[in-house]
Amino acid sequence: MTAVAATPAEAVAGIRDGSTVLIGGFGMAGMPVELIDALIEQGAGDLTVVSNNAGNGDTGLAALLAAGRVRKMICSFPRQSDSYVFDGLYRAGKIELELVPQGTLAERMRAAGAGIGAFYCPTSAGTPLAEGKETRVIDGREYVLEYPLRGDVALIRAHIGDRMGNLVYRKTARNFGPVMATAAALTVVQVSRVVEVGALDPENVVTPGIYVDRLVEVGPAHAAQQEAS
Amino acid sequence: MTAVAATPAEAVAGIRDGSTVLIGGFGMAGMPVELIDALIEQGAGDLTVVSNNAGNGDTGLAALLAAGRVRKMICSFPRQSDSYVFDGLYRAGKIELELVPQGTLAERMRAAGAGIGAFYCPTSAGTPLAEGKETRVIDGREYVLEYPLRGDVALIRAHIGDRMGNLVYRKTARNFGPVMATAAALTVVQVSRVVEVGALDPENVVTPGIYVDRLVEVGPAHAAQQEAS
Amino acid sequence: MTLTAPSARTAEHLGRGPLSRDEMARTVARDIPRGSYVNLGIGQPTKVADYLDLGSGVVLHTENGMLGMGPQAHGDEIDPDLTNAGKIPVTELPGASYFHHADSFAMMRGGHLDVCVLGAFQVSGRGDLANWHTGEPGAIPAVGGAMDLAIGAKSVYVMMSLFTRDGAAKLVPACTYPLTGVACVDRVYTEQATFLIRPDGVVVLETFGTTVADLAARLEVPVRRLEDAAGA
Amino acid sequence: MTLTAPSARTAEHLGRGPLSRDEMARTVARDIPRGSYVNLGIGQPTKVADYLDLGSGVVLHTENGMLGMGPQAHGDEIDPDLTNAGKIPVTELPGASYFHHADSFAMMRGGHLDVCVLGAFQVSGRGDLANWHTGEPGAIPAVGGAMDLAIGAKSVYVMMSLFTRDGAAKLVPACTYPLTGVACVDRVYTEQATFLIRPDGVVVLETFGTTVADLAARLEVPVRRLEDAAGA
Repeated sequence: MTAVAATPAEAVAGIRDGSTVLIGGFGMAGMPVELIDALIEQGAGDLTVVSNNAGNGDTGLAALLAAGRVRKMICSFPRQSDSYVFDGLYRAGKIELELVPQGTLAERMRAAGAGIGAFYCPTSAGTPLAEGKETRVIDGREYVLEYPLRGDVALIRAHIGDRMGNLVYRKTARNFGPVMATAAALTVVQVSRVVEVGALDPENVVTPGIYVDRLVEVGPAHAAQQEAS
Repeated sequence: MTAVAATPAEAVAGIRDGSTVLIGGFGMAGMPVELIDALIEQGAGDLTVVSNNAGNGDTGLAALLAAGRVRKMICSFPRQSDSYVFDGLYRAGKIELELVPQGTLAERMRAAGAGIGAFYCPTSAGTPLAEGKETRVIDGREYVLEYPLRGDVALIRAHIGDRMGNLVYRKTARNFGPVMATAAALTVVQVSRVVEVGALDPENVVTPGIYVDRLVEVGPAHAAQQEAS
Repeated sequence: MTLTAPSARTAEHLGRGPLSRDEMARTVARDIPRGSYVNLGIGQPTKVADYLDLGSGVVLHTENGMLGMGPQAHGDEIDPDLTNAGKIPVTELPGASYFHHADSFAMMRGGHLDVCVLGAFQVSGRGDLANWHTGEPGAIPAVGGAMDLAIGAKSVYVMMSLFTRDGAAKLVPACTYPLTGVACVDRVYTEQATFLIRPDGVVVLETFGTTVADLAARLEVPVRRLEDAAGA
Repeated sequence: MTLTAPSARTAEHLGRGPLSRDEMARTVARDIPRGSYVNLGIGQPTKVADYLDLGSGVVLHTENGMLGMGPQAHGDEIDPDLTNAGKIPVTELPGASYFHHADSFAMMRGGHLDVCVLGAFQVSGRGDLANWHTGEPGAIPAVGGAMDLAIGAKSVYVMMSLFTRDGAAKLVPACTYPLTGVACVDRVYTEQATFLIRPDGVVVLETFGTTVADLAARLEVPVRRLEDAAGA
């Protein structure tokens, strides 16, 4: 059952030290900045964070990294023009990195949400990222055995949510949100707007409310979104 | 690239004897009756058909079975109150049956469309449907190794399609359509209406046109749909 | 599921006969917590919906791709594109959502449904379920989504009569029919009693028109009173 | 891909110098069939979009969840919720669709994209690709979607300079950089020549300002003229 929280602080209450936290977004598109800020305030540390990138600039995930709360990053693409916070921590040996191909990252979280025990994936076969992993040739092609990636918590951003937790997203800000929502024990979602039950067309719901534990309205993320919403 | 066919006959042209044909629908909801009728007319035989059920009454899949074109059914739930055509063939030893749990049927087709080589599935572990299959205990739970299920052809019904093949469905008639569309070498779709490119909201497309090879307009399937469309 | 605190005692309702089918459905409905996501199997479990307060936050899932399923459709409401798992026309409630079959079964297999209610031929004392195939020669097997539900839902409730027409118990030490799932059943609702399947054995939650002692005498699987069982 | 009929001859364009970056992009664009679904990797391959007639039915995929991507957005068109894989703001064309990351990579891994165009550090004569990591100590590795694209697209085209600034060939007998994918590259577009990677070896499709003989002398991997190669 979805609870509508009054504030981001209420939405992230109870997250514990040592948690694995799935954080949505591809770069800044879809990144739940207000929830991350609330998590920094809340104080949980020693976190393992799963996110496509390892932070941009000084806000959002980068701010969480800068606050020293993250023990390990699991991501596909840490190195970017503005990933200097992560870069510094990594070079100083202050953060662990598990590099996962982007599609495998998504599929491992999907497997966690879908009750799949493991899957044979062609991606990375024959490359250094397959080292130490079990492989199998199926129909003449080599596959790497990959395991589910679960979160204790998922923090994601969607566009509009109804009070039952049904979500729609906006353009490429959809990215990892729907997958992460299925893969965590506690899914926390920030949306631009919370609407009444019945306001979303059932044909167009992207994430059904069953996957959403807590929902909080934070207003539009930027001007373009305000116009479109 | 999606071709818009003028008739169901044109849409099913070239389907060969011995093909594996994925047929959408859950009971009659989402069943591509016009495409199946055209396939009967077209004449391909010795088919392996993958569909949730094994035909209802005398139309659609049941008519294809009655025409003697199907060598083997792969389905989850053949036995129904109105599955007398299949029942008769099965009891007479005139058709093979591979029974697959419904979720495993969907997931095997998803794996085919998603490039997954095989997956460990908890469903059917310890039951007769797991006999002869490889199993593995992962984190204390037993899983059965399941392989992708590919179609040479998929025949599905959607609600509206644009000329690029983007599709939306209607209510629970969506069922297997989106999954089958990804799992076949040739995906053929009947829709109530074909609309111009740009008429569907990109946020609400369920099956992107990349999965659709041929599209044909057949008009609404029934009165209720006509009103709603 | 706070109904059965370890300190509680088995309730023996003796001033009455066994439950009717409607009473069984109401009993199951009573035990489904507010706000649960629930799948009701085809057949007898469908009747549970009549006793759920869908306005109170219980949301029904149907395996053929929907959350927020409403009551059966009648007359002009009937839409062939909107059916439940039993192919019966149903309605849509506010807050509903549609999804395809792979997503629907990912939801089931992934452990996101709180409760499913299934019929059964047999349940064993360790919670093995047999409900898809009688194993008779000549019978056409059909499994549908039964195996997915059995292993997927957080709590699996079975509704069945406790004995066959021939008087054979359906709650058994080990299933003789082909299995649907292993050690997956949490509760068994019958007309004579409700049973909890616990790691340490079968416990009787309540009886209707009979006693625990009488049931114990008629069943081959050992059953205990709640107050005699270890806290679960 | 009827451009390279087995009977064709390698074209040596000698009355000119090597291709400019824009000419390389135009050359790649020319070889992408109408109606193809195409993914352009970040960096140099992005430029290919400038020479594709998106109105003619080529549809661009971006790994972060979109088909029907339009040109880069400018000014008021910029929407932070609509970017390409390089996080650059882009636009949406009619007929576009959005989907989540698991669906986007299922599309890639499942072999549904007709062509992807990637940059590279090295390509081997059997089509091994190295484009994600220099292997230098201290370098922070990042793979993104490169491995998924390398093994997923029906045809993988590489765009790269043929030699490093130090003059080392990047088309090599075996990659010395960490691999992105094994035997996955179909074509290599460089400023000096376009190469086909075939099961039986490397074939030169055309040269720009140089000859096949000259290239053969400068490369360690054996290359042949189209007319000397077996039909592929």
